[in-house]
Formats: sequence, C-alpha cells, structure tokens
Amino acid sequence: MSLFTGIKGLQGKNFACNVLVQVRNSTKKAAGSRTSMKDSAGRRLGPKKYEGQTVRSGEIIMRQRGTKFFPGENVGIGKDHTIFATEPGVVRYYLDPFHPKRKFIGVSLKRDVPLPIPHFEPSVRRFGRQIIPDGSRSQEIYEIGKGESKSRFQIANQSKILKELEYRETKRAQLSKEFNDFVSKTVKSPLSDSDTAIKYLLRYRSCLRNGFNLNDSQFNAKQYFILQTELLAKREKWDSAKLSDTLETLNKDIELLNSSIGFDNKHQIMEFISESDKKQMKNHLIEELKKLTLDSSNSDFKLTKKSREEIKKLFVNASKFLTLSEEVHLRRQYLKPVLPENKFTVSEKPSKGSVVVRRFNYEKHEVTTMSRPKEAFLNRL
Amino acid sequence: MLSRSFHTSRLLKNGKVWSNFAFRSKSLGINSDVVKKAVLDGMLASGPPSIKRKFNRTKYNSPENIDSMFKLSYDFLQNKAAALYEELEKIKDPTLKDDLLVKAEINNPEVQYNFEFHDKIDNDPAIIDYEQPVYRYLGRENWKSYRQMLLMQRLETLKAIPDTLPTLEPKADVHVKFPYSTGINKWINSGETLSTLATSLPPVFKVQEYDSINVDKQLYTILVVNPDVPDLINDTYCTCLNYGLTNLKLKYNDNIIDLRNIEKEHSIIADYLPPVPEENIGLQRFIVWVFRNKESININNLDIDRNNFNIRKFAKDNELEAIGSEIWRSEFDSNVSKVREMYGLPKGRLFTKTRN
Amino acid sequence: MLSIRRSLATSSEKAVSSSLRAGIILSRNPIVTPDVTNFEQNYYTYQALLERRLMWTFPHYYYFKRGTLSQSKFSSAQPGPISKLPGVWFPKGVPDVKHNRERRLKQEVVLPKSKGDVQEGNGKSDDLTRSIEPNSRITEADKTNDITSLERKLSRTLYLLVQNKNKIWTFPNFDATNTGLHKDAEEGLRSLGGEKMYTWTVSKKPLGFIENKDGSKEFLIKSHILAGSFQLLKKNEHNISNFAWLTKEEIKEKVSQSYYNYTEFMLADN
Amino acid sequence: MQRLAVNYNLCRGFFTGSALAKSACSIVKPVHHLVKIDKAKLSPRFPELNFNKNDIRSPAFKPVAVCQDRGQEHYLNTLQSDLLLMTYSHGKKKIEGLKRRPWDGTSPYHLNRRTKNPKGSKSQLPDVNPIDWKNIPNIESVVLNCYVSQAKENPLLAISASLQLQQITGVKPIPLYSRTDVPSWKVRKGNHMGAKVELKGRPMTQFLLTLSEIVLPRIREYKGISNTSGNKFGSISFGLTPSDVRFFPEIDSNQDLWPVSFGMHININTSAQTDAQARTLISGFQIPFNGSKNQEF
Amino acid sequence: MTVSIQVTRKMIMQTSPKGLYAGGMFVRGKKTKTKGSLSPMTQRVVTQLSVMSAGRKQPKMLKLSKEDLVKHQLIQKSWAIYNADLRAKRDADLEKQYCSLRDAMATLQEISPELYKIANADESDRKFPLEMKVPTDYPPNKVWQYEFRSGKN
Repeated sequence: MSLFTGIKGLQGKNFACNVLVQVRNSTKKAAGSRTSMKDSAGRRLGPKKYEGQTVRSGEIIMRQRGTKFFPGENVGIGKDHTIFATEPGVVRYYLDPFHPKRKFIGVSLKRDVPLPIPHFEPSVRRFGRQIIPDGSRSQEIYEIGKGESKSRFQIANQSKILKELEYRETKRAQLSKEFNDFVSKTVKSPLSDSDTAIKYLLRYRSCLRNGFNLNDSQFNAKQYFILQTELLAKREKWDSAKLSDTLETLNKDIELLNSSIGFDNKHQIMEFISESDKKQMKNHLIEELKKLTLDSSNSDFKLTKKSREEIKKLFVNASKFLTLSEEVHLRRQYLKPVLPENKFTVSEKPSKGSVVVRRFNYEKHEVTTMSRPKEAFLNRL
Repeated sequence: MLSRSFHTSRLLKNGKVWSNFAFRSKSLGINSDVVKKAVLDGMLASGPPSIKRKFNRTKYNSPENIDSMFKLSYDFLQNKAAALYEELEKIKDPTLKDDLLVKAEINNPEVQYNFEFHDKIDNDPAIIDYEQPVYRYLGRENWKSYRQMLLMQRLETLKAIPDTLPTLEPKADVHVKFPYSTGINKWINSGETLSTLATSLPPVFKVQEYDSINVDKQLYTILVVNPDVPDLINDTYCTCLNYGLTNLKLKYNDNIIDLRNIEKEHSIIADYLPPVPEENIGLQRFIVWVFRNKESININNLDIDRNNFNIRKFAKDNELEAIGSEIWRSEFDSNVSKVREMYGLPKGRLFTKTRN
Repeated sequence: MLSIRRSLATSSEKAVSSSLRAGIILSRNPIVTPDVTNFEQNYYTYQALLERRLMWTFPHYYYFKRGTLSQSKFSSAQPGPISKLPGVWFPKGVPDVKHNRERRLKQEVVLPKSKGDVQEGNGKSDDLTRSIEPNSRITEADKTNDITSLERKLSRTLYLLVQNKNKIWTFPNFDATNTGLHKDAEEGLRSLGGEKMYTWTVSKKPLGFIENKDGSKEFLIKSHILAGSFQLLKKNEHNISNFAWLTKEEIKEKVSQSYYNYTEFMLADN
Repeated sequence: MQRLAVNYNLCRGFFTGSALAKSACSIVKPVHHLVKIDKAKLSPRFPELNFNKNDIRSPAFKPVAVCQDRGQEHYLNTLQSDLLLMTYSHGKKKIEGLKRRPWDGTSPYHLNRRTKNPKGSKSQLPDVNPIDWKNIPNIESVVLNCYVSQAKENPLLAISASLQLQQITGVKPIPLYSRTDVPSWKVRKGNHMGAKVELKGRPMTQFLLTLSEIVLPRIREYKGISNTSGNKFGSISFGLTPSDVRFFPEIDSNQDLWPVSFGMHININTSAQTDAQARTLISGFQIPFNGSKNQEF
Repeated sequence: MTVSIQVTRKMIMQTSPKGLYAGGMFVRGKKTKTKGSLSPMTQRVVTQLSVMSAGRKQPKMLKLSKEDLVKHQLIQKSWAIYNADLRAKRDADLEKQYCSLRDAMATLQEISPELYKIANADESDRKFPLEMKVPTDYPPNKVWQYEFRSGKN
C-alpha cells in the first residue's frame, strides 16, 4: 500500500509511470501491456531508386535497417546503412557469386555495362575531371590557393629544407671549383667541354658515395650525359651525324677523365691509379709495416715513439690505394690503441704518469692490479 | 644446369662429400678460412670470428657441448648426403637430379651459413651461386617468406591486378632501381611513391629466376605500363606503355638488365617515357611486368599503339607468360615540368573534379 | 606363403584338426630403459645444458627460510657467482647477478652434502639420508652369458626359444585342440616348462601364422612372462631338449634365415 | 581566396576515427591471386616474434628433449604392438556416428535450410573406425584441473593451488576464473578460483608415472579408477583428494610449506575412439582400475 | 604476470589486518609496505606468487653468434631426421604386423570357424596386468620375481 501512495505522489510530478499505477483485481492482468500502446511513425524505409534509374553521385538509393542490401560497385554505405551513389550512372540490383547469400546494389557507369563486372576484368572507372584552361580565372585562383595547400610536413620544415638546399648548392659549387682546379692542373690534353667534365666528376663521386662499384659509377655517370644528349638531339631534331659526333667527343672526354682522375676511399679527388698499381702499393705498404714491426711477435718487443711515428707516416697516403675497410683493418693491426702486455708495457710499480688497471682474474678468482706506462697506449686516455 | 659429368663414386668412398670440392662448386663452402674453421672444427679460443669487436668476442659464451654434438650431427647428415650423391649418379632426369642435389646440400652448414648471412639480392656468385639448385631453393623460400607476399599484397590493394593483367602466378623476383637520374643505389619497395626526377631516366631491372630453366635459350619481355592515363573523350582512363623491352637474356647470377646489355636493334619495343603525371589527377601506377617468351619476337612486326596499349592482348598475341611484377607510383610534383621539357613533351594540363 | 622345413616328430593323431598348431611367442619385457646411443646421449646433454642456461632462477628463498640451518648449509654449498665491483675490468663481461645467479650463464644448483655421504662406511639400509647408489644395468647373467636366465639383457625384450632333438631352434609350438589357440599355447607351455610361471596372454588372436612343409599351419600367440620362470621339464612329450631367452639379434643367429624373415617384424627392437 | 583556404581546412579530416568515417558493414573482397599472405610476416615490428617457437632465436624457445622419455619408450616398445593385437577385431566395419540429417529436397524451401539435428543427440558424433596400424590409441595429453571452492572466500587459496600444480608437474599453470554468477553458491563471475595445466610429451609421462608408481600405491585402500569413467570418446577422468595429493614427492618432502593441499581432477585425453580402448591403454602405465572384470583366459 | 600481481595486491588489502587502515580510515603517511604487518598466511602466498612469477628470475636472452646459430640449427635438423628415420622404421614394422595379423585371422576363419570364433571374441575392456612394469633407468634390488601367488593365474 505504501508503494501505491508513493507512486501516486510521484505522479503529480509528471512521471510517466502509468504501468506502476495498478489496481489489484481478482485476476491478474495480462503481461505485455507496457509497450503495446506505443508506436512511432514509419521511418520511410525502402528503395528510393529502382533498377535502371539514373542517379547522380550522392543520391540515396536505399534506406534500410541493417544491411538488407550490401553496397556494390560505385556506391557507399552510411552509418544507418543508407546506400548512396558515389558516381553518376544507372542503378543495378544484383547478386555476386562470391557472396551468394547477399544482395547488392551498385551503380553502373554505363547502361550497357552489366554488374557485377567479371572477376578478372579490369575495373570500369570514371575519370570525372575537366581541364581548367590555361590563363582562365579558375587557374589563377588555383595557383594562389596552392601555396597554402602544402602538407603540414612541408610547412613545418620549410626553413630546414631551404637551408639544406642552400647547403647542398654551396657544397656543390665548392666541389666543382675544387675539381676545376684539380682538372686544369692534372689533365694534360685539353677537354672539349670542361663544364660537362666537372658535372661528370660530381656525378661520378656521388655514385661512388652511394655504394656503386667503380665500373658501375663510371657507367651510370656517363650514361646520364649520353641520355641527356640523345634527348637534346631529339628535341632539336639533330641529324644522326651530329649526334654521333657529339657523343664521340663526350666519350673521349670521359675516357680521358676516367684515365686521369680517381677518388680515394674518403671520396677526395686524386690522380688516377690503376688497380694493379694499387695492389702493388698495398703490398709495398704491408712489407714496410712488417719490416718496422718485425719483432712484434717477440714477447719483449717495445714499440718506440719513433717507430710509431714512422708507421703513422706510412699511412698518410694509404687512403688513395686502400679501400676503407682495408685501411681500418691495417691501422688496427699495426697501430693498436693498447699494446699487448709484455715486460715493457706492464710496469711493476706505479710510476709517474702510468695508468693503473684493475682487472678480474678468472683463474685465481680475484682482482689483479697492474700499472701500465704511458707508452702502452697509442692515444692519450 | 649441371652439365659437367662427374664420376663421384671414387670420390665418395670416404663419405665426406661436404668437404670435397673436387666435383662440387666452391660456393658450397664457406669462403673465409677462419669462419670455416670455427664452424666445422669447433669454436676458436679467441671467440667467434663473425663478431667484429675483440671486446665482444671475449665476452661471448657459446652454448656448452655444442661442438661435440655438432660433430656427431655433421657426420650423421653428411653420410645421408653421401648416400644421396650416390643415388644421383643413377638418375638421368634433370628435375629429379636438381631435387636430389637440393636434398643433399640443404642441411650443409656451410651452405646455410653462406645463404643466411650474405646479401641475397646483390649476391656474390662466389658465395651465393644461384646456379646451384640448393641456393635457388633457399632463395625461393626466402623470397616467398617476405618479398613475394609483399608484392602480391601491393598488387592487390593497388588493383594492378586485374586493371592490367588478370592475375599473376609469381615465379621470379623482380627488382627495379633508377641509377642514372639521381645516382641512388636502392632497389625500390613495391608500391612506393617516387619523385618524378628520380624516374626521369630509364630504370634498371633485376629478374631473379628460381626455377630450373634453360638459361641459354629462354628469352624475356619486360613491359612498364601506366593504366591511369586520362581519356577525356570517354571520360575514363586508358593504358600507356611507358617502356617495352623484349628478347632479353638472363642468367641465374648475372641478371641485371641495364643499358649495357640491351640490344637497341631488336630488343626495344618502346623507348622509355618517364612518368609525367598531370596536376590534380592523383597518383598514377606504373607496373613492371616480366614475361617469359615462348619464342623470340621480331619487334619490326609489332604494331603497337603505346598511348592506348592493351597489355592483355599483347601478352596473348605474343604468347607471353607473366612470371613477375613490380610496382611504383608517381604524382605531380615540382619536377614534372623539368622532365617534360627534357623529353620535349607538351605542357601538362590542370584538371579539376567535375560536379554532377 | 612361406614354407619352412620343419621336422618335429609329433603325434598328430591327438590334435582335433591335424593341420593346426598353436605357437607361442613368450617375451620378457625390458626391465630397464633402452640403452641410449652416443648420438642421443650427446643430444640430451646438449639440450639439458641449454635448458639450464634458459631456466628461471631457482627460488631458494622459498625452500630455505632465512636464518635457518638448512639455508646456511645450502648457501655455503653454492659456488656463488662473481659479483660486480666498481672500477674493475671484467674481460668476460660485467656480471649481471640477480638472486645469486649470473643471468648470462647456466644455472648451477649444488645440493649440500647430507650426513649419510660423510659416513659412508656404515651403510645402514634403513638410513634415509644415505646416498643412493643405483644397481648396475649389467647383471651376473650377462657376465656369465647365461642364456637360460631371465635376468640377462635387462634393457632388451627377450623371447623364449626352444631347441628340439634335431637341434633346430623355434618358438614353442603345440597341437591345437578345439578349446582355442591361446589355451593350447598356454597349456602346452606349462607342459613344457612347469607350472611355476605367471604369463599373461596378450590376446586370443594370433599374431601371424607359418605354413609348414607338412601342410600344417602354425598360429603364433603372443604372451608376456611377468613372474616365475620357465624350467624345462626333462621328460616332456614334445622332444624339446633345450631352451633360451634371446634378443632379436641372437634369434637371427639361431634360427634359419626364412624363419627369421617371417617373424622379424613381430619382435621388438629394444 | 580566403574562402578557398577555409574550405580547404574544412574538408580536411583530422580524425580518422570519426563516426562518419566508420563503415557500416564489412565485405571481404575476393583476391585475384593464389599467394597466401601472412600479415604478421610483413610487419616490420617485433621481428623475433615471427620465429617459430622451436627456433632458438625466438624468446619462447625452450629445449624439449632433455632426457630419455621412459614412458614413451615403453609405449613404443611394448604397448603399441600389444594394443594393436588387443584392439584389432577381424571383419569389423566402420561404425558411423550420429550425423546431421539433410532435408529430402521435396520442397524448394529445403534449399539452404539448416540440416536437422541427429536423432537423439544435439551434436554430431564421430565415427568409430576399426583399428589398424595407423590409429593405435596413444595418450595425447593430460589436463590437471584444480578448482578450489573455498577460493570464493579466500582468493589467496587459488594462488597456492596454482603453485601446487606447478610444483607437481613442472609446467606453468593457467589461472581459472569463475565464468558465471551463482548467487546460491556465493560465486561471483571473474573470481580467481584455481588453475589448470595441460601436460604433453615428457612432463606428461613423467606425471603419469609418478602418479602410478608413487602416489596411487600409497593411497590407503585405493581401489583404482572407476571402470565406468570416460566421456564416451576416449578421455578418462578421475580425481585426487587433498590428502592424496600430499603423496606427490614434491609436496611430501616439503610438508612444512604445504599446510593445506588441494585436490584436483585429472583428465587423460587419448586418441582412442572408445572408452574401453582408452582404459586398456592407460592400464598399460600401471594405473589400476576398479570394478573391471579383468577376464583371464 | 603483472595482472596477477595486481590482483593479489587487492586481495592482500582485503585480507590484511585492520591495523594498516586504522579502523577503515586511510591514514596519510603511514607505511604501507611493511613486511611485519602481513599475516604469516599472506606472507606465504606472497612468496608463493613470487616463485611462480618471472620478476628478476629470468635469464638474459640467448643471442648466438652466426657460427653457433648455424651449428645449433644443424643439430636440431639432424635430431629431427634421426627421429623421423626411427619413426619410419617403427611404422613399417607395425604395418607388417597388422598385415600378418589380418592374414592370420582370415586364414583361421577359412580353416577352422570354431577357433576363429574363439579368437575373434570381444576383448574390449581388457587391462594390462599391474605386474607389467614400466622400465626404470636402473634395475630394482630384486631383478626378477621368481615367486608369485598362484591364485593370480
């Protein structure tokens, strides 16, 4: 009873709880009366365009609850499963053999193209664009707007990119100047086109830097100029004789450069050294090094300051005939940063300037302390 | 293939086939003596030579008992391989022979080492020699485990199939790079968007075959097509042939196709036309198709409309079998006008979407 | 079918169906695990060591309460890892110790020696802490090569073979009656080797059959001996003079090649 | 000009997850090739996760064959051929299990209609094939299931139970959570109620042999597993009480660490097709059965 | 593992003595991680949990050098092939056994239908005897049981 009155009180506050307001009868009221009185207006579902009707893009073809029809060719589906056209064309209702239990709605671009398009046939696409004529007002507007439609990355990094470009240009100018000087000094016979020659060298060098081998670098750099020349000939409609002449002089120049100029392992310009010479020089260097450190296998070998300087001197020109890995390897081998331990490189007592090393000894299971004089280290620690 | 005839029975008597290089290719062994010793004769006292820094070498601990167990395993598998080599002598069928050779060498640790830890694309024939069936087998497995799947995924999502050819059953690995224009030394990733400057000069292809084929006779065709050329009259797109090469010969190891090994007279179907997308038409796809020829094609008899090219018809007419593909994309950028100028092409048009 | 020269002089009148005989393959199952080959042993060791390297650290704090005698005993028995020291150069890498274990290396847990190990002399059998010494896998019978003993070759399956007066080795076989092949085989076996034998017939179904030269068919029944022993009765009605418990390889040496070829796949390798 | 710029900004979608961008349906488009694509292999992230578990480079690598597996050796040496002999039945045909019944097609509406349930069963039952050399019964796995009903009052017990399983088997257990609310039992959904562990290979035979050689013989007046146990398809289940579990050597030797122990269910999954075959197989590992009329002949 | 640790922390809160929370009130600045405040039962479970969880107990990842990786792969491969060979041999033997069994039964059916009927009787629910032991690594003290209770047979 108290419940009853409580609800009655609420009723005054406009609560729509008419269900709870019940009168006890001798028989129980049938269940389900709660919603049977409610109804809503029809949702106007169903097809809005029928088979064969033409549609423009964006027009709604079907309103539905759930996917009674699935979107096929050139149509989209909304969040309430409304199917709409994305391209203008003819509405088609069809079945797809890959989804035998589904019905599809599609838009065929042409009336005579049936849907679905066979699986392995190329898709039928609409270009859907028109030319903006040159010099028209729309083009002007477009050109202005384009400046603002840069990607966020471009806008954020504009200054950086510009700086990078400027740096590249100055570097290139600097290099070409250097190459120019070097070429004029070293190449004896005159070049027909020194400008092209310098550009060739720049390309040659960048190919080497990008990891091409010597032959490929030369070929790639040369090919650029040959292709450019051929294109020029095509544009200006040269006859074949002129083209072959030009190519011949180009070839000659490049041959000359190839045979007189090379790059060392740090990509610095240098005079050309043939492979056999390089090999010879390498062998010579190794011999020299071995001579200097003849007794290094001896346990009481002492590397004097003088011999160390001599070894260093041998390596001055090494970058010209050794590859980078060879050079590093040889340097490591002969100019060890820390010398192996023998009676000269380990001193009994810590003296002035010696370095104390505490090392764990795994046999004795203890820390051993030894002091090593300055001479044991190539570089200052 | 394996044209040299060898009489192995005498050589096989001791059963140590894997260390016998009298009748086997040198590439089936490890090149470096130190590494070979460390693998076959137990770890060196100074640590594994594949670790470059001495500091890390001394720090390294091998799993215990690995060397003694390795010896037993090596002998066990080597004996199996020796039996296979003996069986090989009785077999005449070349495909069966290749299968057996793969079986005999696939477990060889030296082969495994060579293949796993060396460059598989720009391979050194002294280390990975694709003329050996076992390396071809390993190469194919490696390609299938990544690059093949990637390519097929990209071809499908970019709808290169069926927009150009209906399908592809990949058999060869195709690589593309553009070394002449900018000097970049990098094989492109499938589906990458490239700058038009980079693609302004012809590309270099590498076609790696893994099947057993007759290398001396087999000819190949390469077509680069662009299915996204605007066709304003029909308000649709048409296909353009950007580059066409045919009658190309490949080897298992030396299989880079660049301007050095293209014969101009009877190889070039169509000169290179660089990607020059017009403004506001979006990304254009450039699809490289590699075919096996049935026979050599006479390019003078070909009638090609390269601006409205039908690649399906071309492949069917010339009995070409598609074996590999690669794809890149290009869009309008600041370099297009330069490239157009370079090739003497008319100025690009500016498009806008139509309302309908 | 394979025919085998048989010269057993048996009185076939007794048998209900004269052409049928019931043979029995009586086996003694291995008592110890099969011998591992060198290859297997090496592989197991390799894997076990790898497992020690990859296993989680032993949670000693769970088994040995801090401050107890057993804990101190345990920790003193452990070799203990090298611990990190500031300013010291460790050529084999800086130690990475957690829970008293070097994480880069395999784990070694040493059990502390119990009392029993110290006083080994008085080996009382009921002392629980005594060290366990396994019995030898090689028995007396192996040493004396007693082929009639059930205690030989513990790691192998042994099969009972009998030798008749003509010095031919076969599996025991008897005339079949109407009661069933397995019954004939079992009863025949007991008439040959006495009642002091606990055997278990695997199935009533024969494992296979041999067609003899005289046209009779011998069906083989499989059975295991589980206890007791086969003691050949001196006066048996089957003219059997000798018997032996043999492994597969030994059987190959004793019986004829064709007989072996026929029964070879029925015998266990180990 | 400004207007254009504004329009441009409006068109630009900054949120990929906006409601408008969500698709209302999903359609799998058929592909145009036959190459199977494993997406995980194409992802550049976590390359070590692409390795197989038995590859040493995988973080999940664990050596398996660390010792001889004597249970397995026993099975291969002795039991396998004995079982072939015992379970073989001459002239036996395949016994077809209950299958779904198709419609007879008299009505066009039968097309695409779901087939009828099998007679007398809700789901289809497997066929029983005659035994040959390829389908001799073998033990596939052993699942230990430890559900602690007191864990609803004291959730810590579930952890102890989990550790107990780990100690007995040496395999890491999986926690069990209650699946539903049962107010009358005071069980709440999602409570940690115990653990289970699936044993295969070496740990499995090790466990079975410990059970049959050490634990079961020590249980007072133990009669054996019920001869009617089984799920009709070759899986045998039985239980151990908390006091039985104390006989496991791992628990027995550390009595003070285990003031309480927990019972568990043991499910032995075999490849046998009937329970009788499964029981025969399991009895080969010295596990006793109760109430069996073990006929001798 | 972190999940289960979180869960337990919650549980510990539920089951820990009241002292920590001062009669249900949460006291600021009070030590919450004192070992002494846990009951022995809770403390045991905390230890048990740490036995099962990885924290500080996992070894360093195993990173093999190129040589060792190749060696390890070869070892695994050889083991797989070795076992495959054994399996093939076993399967071939079993197949032969099956064929001989089938032939024997067929022959028996032909020669003597009575004996065949006895032999092919239902044998389901037959058990291996408990005396049939699983082999051990080392023999028992009494290698062979010569005496047995005759009632068994």
